[in-house]
Amino acid sequence: MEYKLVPSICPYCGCGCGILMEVIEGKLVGTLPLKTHPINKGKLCIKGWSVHEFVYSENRLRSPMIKKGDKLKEVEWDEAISYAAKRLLEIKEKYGPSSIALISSARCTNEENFLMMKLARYVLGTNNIDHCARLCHSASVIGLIKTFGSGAMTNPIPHLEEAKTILIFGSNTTEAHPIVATHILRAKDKGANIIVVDPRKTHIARIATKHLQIKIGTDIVLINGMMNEIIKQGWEDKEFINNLTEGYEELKKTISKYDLSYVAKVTGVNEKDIYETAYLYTHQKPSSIVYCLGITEHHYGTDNVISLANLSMLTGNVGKPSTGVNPLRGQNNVQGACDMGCLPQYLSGYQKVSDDKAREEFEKFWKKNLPKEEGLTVEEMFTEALKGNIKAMIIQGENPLISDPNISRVRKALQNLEFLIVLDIFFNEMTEIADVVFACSSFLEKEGTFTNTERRVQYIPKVIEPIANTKPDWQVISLLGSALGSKGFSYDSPEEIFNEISQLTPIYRGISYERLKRYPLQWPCKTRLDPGCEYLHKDGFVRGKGRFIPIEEKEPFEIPDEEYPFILTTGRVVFHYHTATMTKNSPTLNKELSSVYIEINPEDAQRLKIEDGEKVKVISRRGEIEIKVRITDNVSPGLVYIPMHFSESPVNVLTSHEPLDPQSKIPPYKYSCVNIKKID
Amino acid sequence: MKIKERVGVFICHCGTNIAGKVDIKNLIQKNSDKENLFFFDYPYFCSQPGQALIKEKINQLNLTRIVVAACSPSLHEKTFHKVAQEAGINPYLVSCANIREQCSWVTEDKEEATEKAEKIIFSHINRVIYQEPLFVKEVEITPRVLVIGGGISGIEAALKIAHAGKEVYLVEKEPSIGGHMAKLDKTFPTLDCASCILTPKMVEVRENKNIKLLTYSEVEEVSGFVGNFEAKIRKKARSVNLLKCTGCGICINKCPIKVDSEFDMGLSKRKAIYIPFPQAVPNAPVIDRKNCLWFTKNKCGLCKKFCPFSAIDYDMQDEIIVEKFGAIIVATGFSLFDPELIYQYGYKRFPNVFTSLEIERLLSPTGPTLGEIVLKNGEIPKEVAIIHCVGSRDENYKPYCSAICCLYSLKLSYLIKEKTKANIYNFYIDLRLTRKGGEEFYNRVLEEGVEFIRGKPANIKMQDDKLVVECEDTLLGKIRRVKVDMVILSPAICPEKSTPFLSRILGLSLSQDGFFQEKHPKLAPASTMVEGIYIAGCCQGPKDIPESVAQAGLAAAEAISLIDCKKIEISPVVAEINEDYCSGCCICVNLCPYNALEYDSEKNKVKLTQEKCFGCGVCVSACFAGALSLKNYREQEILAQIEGIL
Amino acid sequence: MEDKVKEKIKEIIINKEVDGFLVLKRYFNYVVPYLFTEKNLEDLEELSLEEVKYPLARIILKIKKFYPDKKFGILVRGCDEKHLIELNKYKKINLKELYLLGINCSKNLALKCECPSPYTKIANISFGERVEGKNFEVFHKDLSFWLEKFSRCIKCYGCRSICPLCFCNNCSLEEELLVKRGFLPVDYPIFHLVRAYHLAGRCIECGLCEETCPAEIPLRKLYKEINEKFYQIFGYKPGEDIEEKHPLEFLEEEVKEKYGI
Amino acid sequence: MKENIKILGFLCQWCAYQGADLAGTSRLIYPAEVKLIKVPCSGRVSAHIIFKAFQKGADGVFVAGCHIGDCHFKCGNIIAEKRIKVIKAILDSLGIEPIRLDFFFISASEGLKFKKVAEEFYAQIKKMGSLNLNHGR
Repeated sequence: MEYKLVPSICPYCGCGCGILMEVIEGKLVGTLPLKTHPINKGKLCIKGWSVHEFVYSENRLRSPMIKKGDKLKEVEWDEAISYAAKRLLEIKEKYGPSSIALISSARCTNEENFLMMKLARYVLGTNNIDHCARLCHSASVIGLIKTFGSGAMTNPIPHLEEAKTILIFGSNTTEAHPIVATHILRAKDKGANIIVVDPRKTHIARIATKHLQIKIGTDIVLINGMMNEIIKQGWEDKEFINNLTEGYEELKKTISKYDLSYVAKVTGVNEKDIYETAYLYTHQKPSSIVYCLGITEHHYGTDNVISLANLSMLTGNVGKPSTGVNPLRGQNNVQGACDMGCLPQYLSGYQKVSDDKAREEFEKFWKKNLPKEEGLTVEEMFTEALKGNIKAMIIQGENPLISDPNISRVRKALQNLEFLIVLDIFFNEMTEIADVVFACSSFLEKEGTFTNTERRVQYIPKVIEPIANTKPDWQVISLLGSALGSKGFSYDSPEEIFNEISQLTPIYRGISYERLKRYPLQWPCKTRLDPGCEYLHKDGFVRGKGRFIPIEEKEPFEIPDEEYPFILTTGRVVFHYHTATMTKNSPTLNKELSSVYIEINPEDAQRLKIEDGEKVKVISRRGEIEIKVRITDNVSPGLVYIPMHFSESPVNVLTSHEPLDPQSKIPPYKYSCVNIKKID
Repeated sequence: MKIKERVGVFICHCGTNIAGKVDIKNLIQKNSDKENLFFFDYPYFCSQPGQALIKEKINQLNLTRIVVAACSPSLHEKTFHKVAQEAGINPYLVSCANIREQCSWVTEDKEEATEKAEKIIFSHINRVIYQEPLFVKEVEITPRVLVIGGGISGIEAALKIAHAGKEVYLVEKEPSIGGHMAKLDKTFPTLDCASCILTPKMVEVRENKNIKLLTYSEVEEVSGFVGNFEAKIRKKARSVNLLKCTGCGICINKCPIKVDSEFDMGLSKRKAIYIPFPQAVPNAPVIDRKNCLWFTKNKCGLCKKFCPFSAIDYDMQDEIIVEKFGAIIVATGFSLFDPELIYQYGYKRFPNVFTSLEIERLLSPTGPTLGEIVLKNGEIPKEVAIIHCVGSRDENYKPYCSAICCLYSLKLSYLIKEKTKANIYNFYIDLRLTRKGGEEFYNRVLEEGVEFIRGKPANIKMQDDKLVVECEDTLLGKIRRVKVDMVILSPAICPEKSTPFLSRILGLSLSQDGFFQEKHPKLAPASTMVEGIYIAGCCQGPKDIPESVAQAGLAAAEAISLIDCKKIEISPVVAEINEDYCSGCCICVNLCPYNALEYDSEKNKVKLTQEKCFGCGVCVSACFAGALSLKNYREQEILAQIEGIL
Repeated sequence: MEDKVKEKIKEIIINKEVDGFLVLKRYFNYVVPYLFTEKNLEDLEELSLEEVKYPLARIILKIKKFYPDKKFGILVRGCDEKHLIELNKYKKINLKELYLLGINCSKNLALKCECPSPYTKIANISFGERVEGKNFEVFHKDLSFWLEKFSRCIKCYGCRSICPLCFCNNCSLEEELLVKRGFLPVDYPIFHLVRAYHLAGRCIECGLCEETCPAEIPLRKLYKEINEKFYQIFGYKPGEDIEEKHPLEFLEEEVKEKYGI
Repeated sequence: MKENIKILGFLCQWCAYQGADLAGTSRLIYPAEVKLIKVPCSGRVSAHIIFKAFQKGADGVFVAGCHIGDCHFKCGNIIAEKRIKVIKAILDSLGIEPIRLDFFFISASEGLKFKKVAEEFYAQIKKMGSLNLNHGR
């Protein structure tokens, strides 16, 4: 007879909530919140409460498979590994290392992401490694490194409680980061002003103190307008600007033409609200900015992020408690994946691949020369695959056939490959077209560490034995690495991998399993005694001086016309998570919401004579889908919204993969033009 | 809202009753574009052509749901159910919207009436979509009737049923049938002797092969439902073998024990082995095991020794009989109010204060004094007072009038006057002589010189061995003190002692005054709320013999008609339980007024007997988990109806 | 006090009075509920009586379902005991088969929880001296206050998932016509009204729901006020005495008598 | 309609509903805002149903059952009355005036009483004004 509650970290969003897995006789039976965890303090969203439900789903991958003819056949591990290694070596010989690309999973542990990076650079000799951060917060990483010097969330989540004003840009917080919303609501209960800037009347917008229902994609104009007003009124923090920043004069010149009336006309927000928001942001201090994909997923996402950085530096609202510019990272370990260097231009710890001194550290440690020039980003990988330059891909825990824009293009690219390896825990669209499928164990079946959105590295223990014939990802990659002839993959526990990480990554140097088991640590944590860094830029910016980069207003890449009169935007729903591979297989979540819908404004619905619950056809320049209608005033006339989670009518058939943001190569998810037709 | 079902909405003009206020044409026109919704109107849908139109539309447009917006469902719901059935749709897929009594007739302004009618119609459209087909269930009926209580009502009912060729079980608690009527001497107003009219019926009961007579027996448990009752009857051991006993009486006079005879109200003695009264049916003795020496001290045994036919059997045990019945008739009679409770009247304190039933025994030729009216000291009384309404029409005791005391008091006055020539004073509040021939009897008694004093005696005192009745004569307006030798009290008729127990095991409800509650005072006086259980005689309320016999006949008729239709339809509007949702918390079990729900401990679930369920829905609204739902009134149906009407 | 408790539990397990004991145990930096059996007696060193609140009654119910014929002991504070008393009324658990080891709460925990009776009453044994609880006066708010709070609800069902008294196999909150599914904000106030009704006269005000609500809705204060009014109407308090029945769950004797039930 | 107050009544089919019908046959006028739903017994009206009525915009809800003693199902009205008391306590705790919910005893022969109940209840709620629980949702 055995019953135990094992603490772990929720595998879904970036909040990194503490959960307790109920285990009876080695079998998962339930999930409880961890009452004493610093972030969620015993609270969970609906996904948190049903973490145990997906583990025993019959759609779980049970053993490795190789595609024979057009059917996947279950094989033993050694056969699958050796076959995969043989084919990879052939392709590497024939087309060279840069013909192989890897996509790591932001849902796997830091150790596993590090091994994927090591497999790419150390074994295969290519920098073609990227992951889904590209599609969500790569703009934040690039934008904040350019302005502050560090691309991560500046202040921790609990700091939000003490903020007097919180500006929420493009974040459906109660649905995408529910426990972050809890801290915001606590601040509201203490009298803070919560101002939401979002084209949609999301749930957080309805419960905030003020909602600026901005026209989609005009954030830069609004922010420049606010900054201009602040300077005109003399509310800027002059002392902060002079001592800690540079480039203020050019900024002042560029934004001078954004006066209130112009900004009101472009953004559709009335002047009084803009003035009031600027006033509150500068007077009700400390003020904090929280933002999500509504800012980053545009083809000028990085500029949006830079504008937010400008606004915070202009008013001295950064580098202090309860302030800062806080990107809410989507995945449970997307921050960790970035930290581990699964980015084409960065080694682990944001050390540039092209920076010889940093790269030599790695080469000295691994005793092998590493490729110098930057690799391909996710979208570039598919473009190159279409051209035939990429022959083989290894995709770990990712479903581009749902989550990447312009799905038909992605499908053609993947079919154009000679060899595709997929590591996942569930059957999904990717396992159908893969040549080799590695059945991996879920986060409850292996030990490791996650890093949540506020740079907090947290330890997760092994709760249950791997189910059926699955193996943890780090063992799979190690086997593959050794099979590819490399000697650097003989680890027998994730702790060993982590020790190698902390040696090679300055911001993780002080972190170890022994410390993590006692309490989580926020990087940068330089030494064994370093208590971790609660908030960044405490005494001066990481890059020395904060840099103002003036940003001009941007034009959308396609304008609504008669053929495609509506603007479509996408986003999340609290009941499901990303491509819903796990949440669709959790009965409680699937019962709550099992089919997708398109939100249409009542006036538009009336005009098109569409009834609530009716199925309509939605067409864009990239493709078309049929989808059920939900008439609601969440969206303003001319704007429609489809959540991203559902495979039966994936919204990303409609979205466009280009133009990419020049700096961070992020595709413009949040904006595409579509048309809606009744089905007779 | 997208509707999947094809719903036909039939709006009735009802001449001008509805059309006068509700603008039906515009209402139909406004909703003509709705998908799967078909509106029709007609002056009188309840009429033959109206019904034909509905049937035609059903077939023509193969509709799956029907809403009839017309008068109150209590008028024509059944009609429209039949119409749907004939058109091939399950009758419970019809919903009647009441837009006459609850809309057009009660609203002044036309526009308001139309808008209200539209809301009501759409609430029923929402509802009908969620309605599910229901099927009437049929249950076999056991062709056998159980009659509880062997008084005149029980006997009458049993005989009527037996004559109709049905099998009857007549269960009587006392050793013999006959009940209270057997104790009476004469009956008013015709003064014919009670036992002369009762004994032939008792004999007929014994002779009739359709009647299985179980005396000295009590019903202990009843379960099941209409047509399928199951009763557990305990036949107490008589210690006398009825087949062998010839009723010769040797055992009785050999028996050394003498105790008060209950039959003679304690005024005379009887042996430990006794026959209650000469005309007893069955005419066989019974051993009173509480007083018989053999059972108390294991001595004597004379009766067995002297019985020529060895009919005495000491080790006879109680016998439990379990039998199935189609209907049950309760005829358990009444009990007399105990006058001792009214201290002032001195019953039991003074020797010569009698109850009317005791006087009946004195008057009876088989009584303790063989018909002589004598005082306790044997003398013939010269002054007799009869006090009416003892305990009746009195808010301290019984608020109701016991109906028969006035008439039988006159009878007693007449008989006593005839026997003793004594002066008789009747103390009354109001003389209620409603029975046929009552007024003439009153005049005859007046002629005999019986005096009537209008005033309820305050108290009775003893003065030099005479009884003084003090009362205020409301006609003369002064206090009178009347000296009498004997006082006769007419106690109130009260519910029989076993009534609460029987109401519990049969599930019958009681009226305010403790008698069994009839289904409807005027239209169904012999039926009860429980299908298949009927009541007759004083157990339903005070009444005289003719009324009891009439009610017994009605109860018998009801039972016979129930049994004759062989099968009975159980209404489909009953609860149903979803086993997976039920978590065995039993909140519902203690709320069911019909004990249709029990807890099943191994499965840790609640079990529902649908046949016992009357469809009140109290359990459904108490169940949080939605495990219980009431057909035709399911939670979704009502919630959808609310959505439509607001 | 911790050592005395450790000794007691070891003693009970060793002489087989119970097969398993549910207590709190240190797990690195956290304190979590844990089931001690004779197989893991050595872990008893890690036993902790730190004042953190977990739904122990709900956990023992789940364990009982997996091991119906085993006997268990459980560490109970005032609120856990009241949970078990209520659950006993609904045949979910049989108190006679359960060994209750009572721990009386400290002063500041009693104040933090605003608990009127921070001690156990029917526990087999209890440790720690009794502190007199304070009856906190009810805080009444108007409709706009509650509508604003309910509008924040993100439908995590946490209030239902953590409450030991929410033992239904199917929850009426999932009835589509009552509360639309797949929408935020949730249909309010009906979602919260339905749950408030289910707990009226049953909730023992332990505060677990308020602590687990991501929308910071003061549920415990609402349920306390309802219980207060419930007591004024029926003179009944939940969680006090096993024999007492909830007024809406039975028919009075004279009603049964009158109607032959 | 005027400042459209909405009232919803749940009537037990054996007594109150017949009473309402009787009010109809005797042409006793009462405000059109009062709308009625038939239920088998007042005991069938669960708290869920009453809350749904308020959620869907009812400003006043009443349940009408048989007089104590002549409930067709013996004691449905007794249980219903207790439930209404509990629901009123809950509404009160939320700051909703408890008199927006009420329980009336109306027998099959009390058509006039039904009309009076409907009118007085409507007037009382109208004085309080509409509840607008889901303002704009």
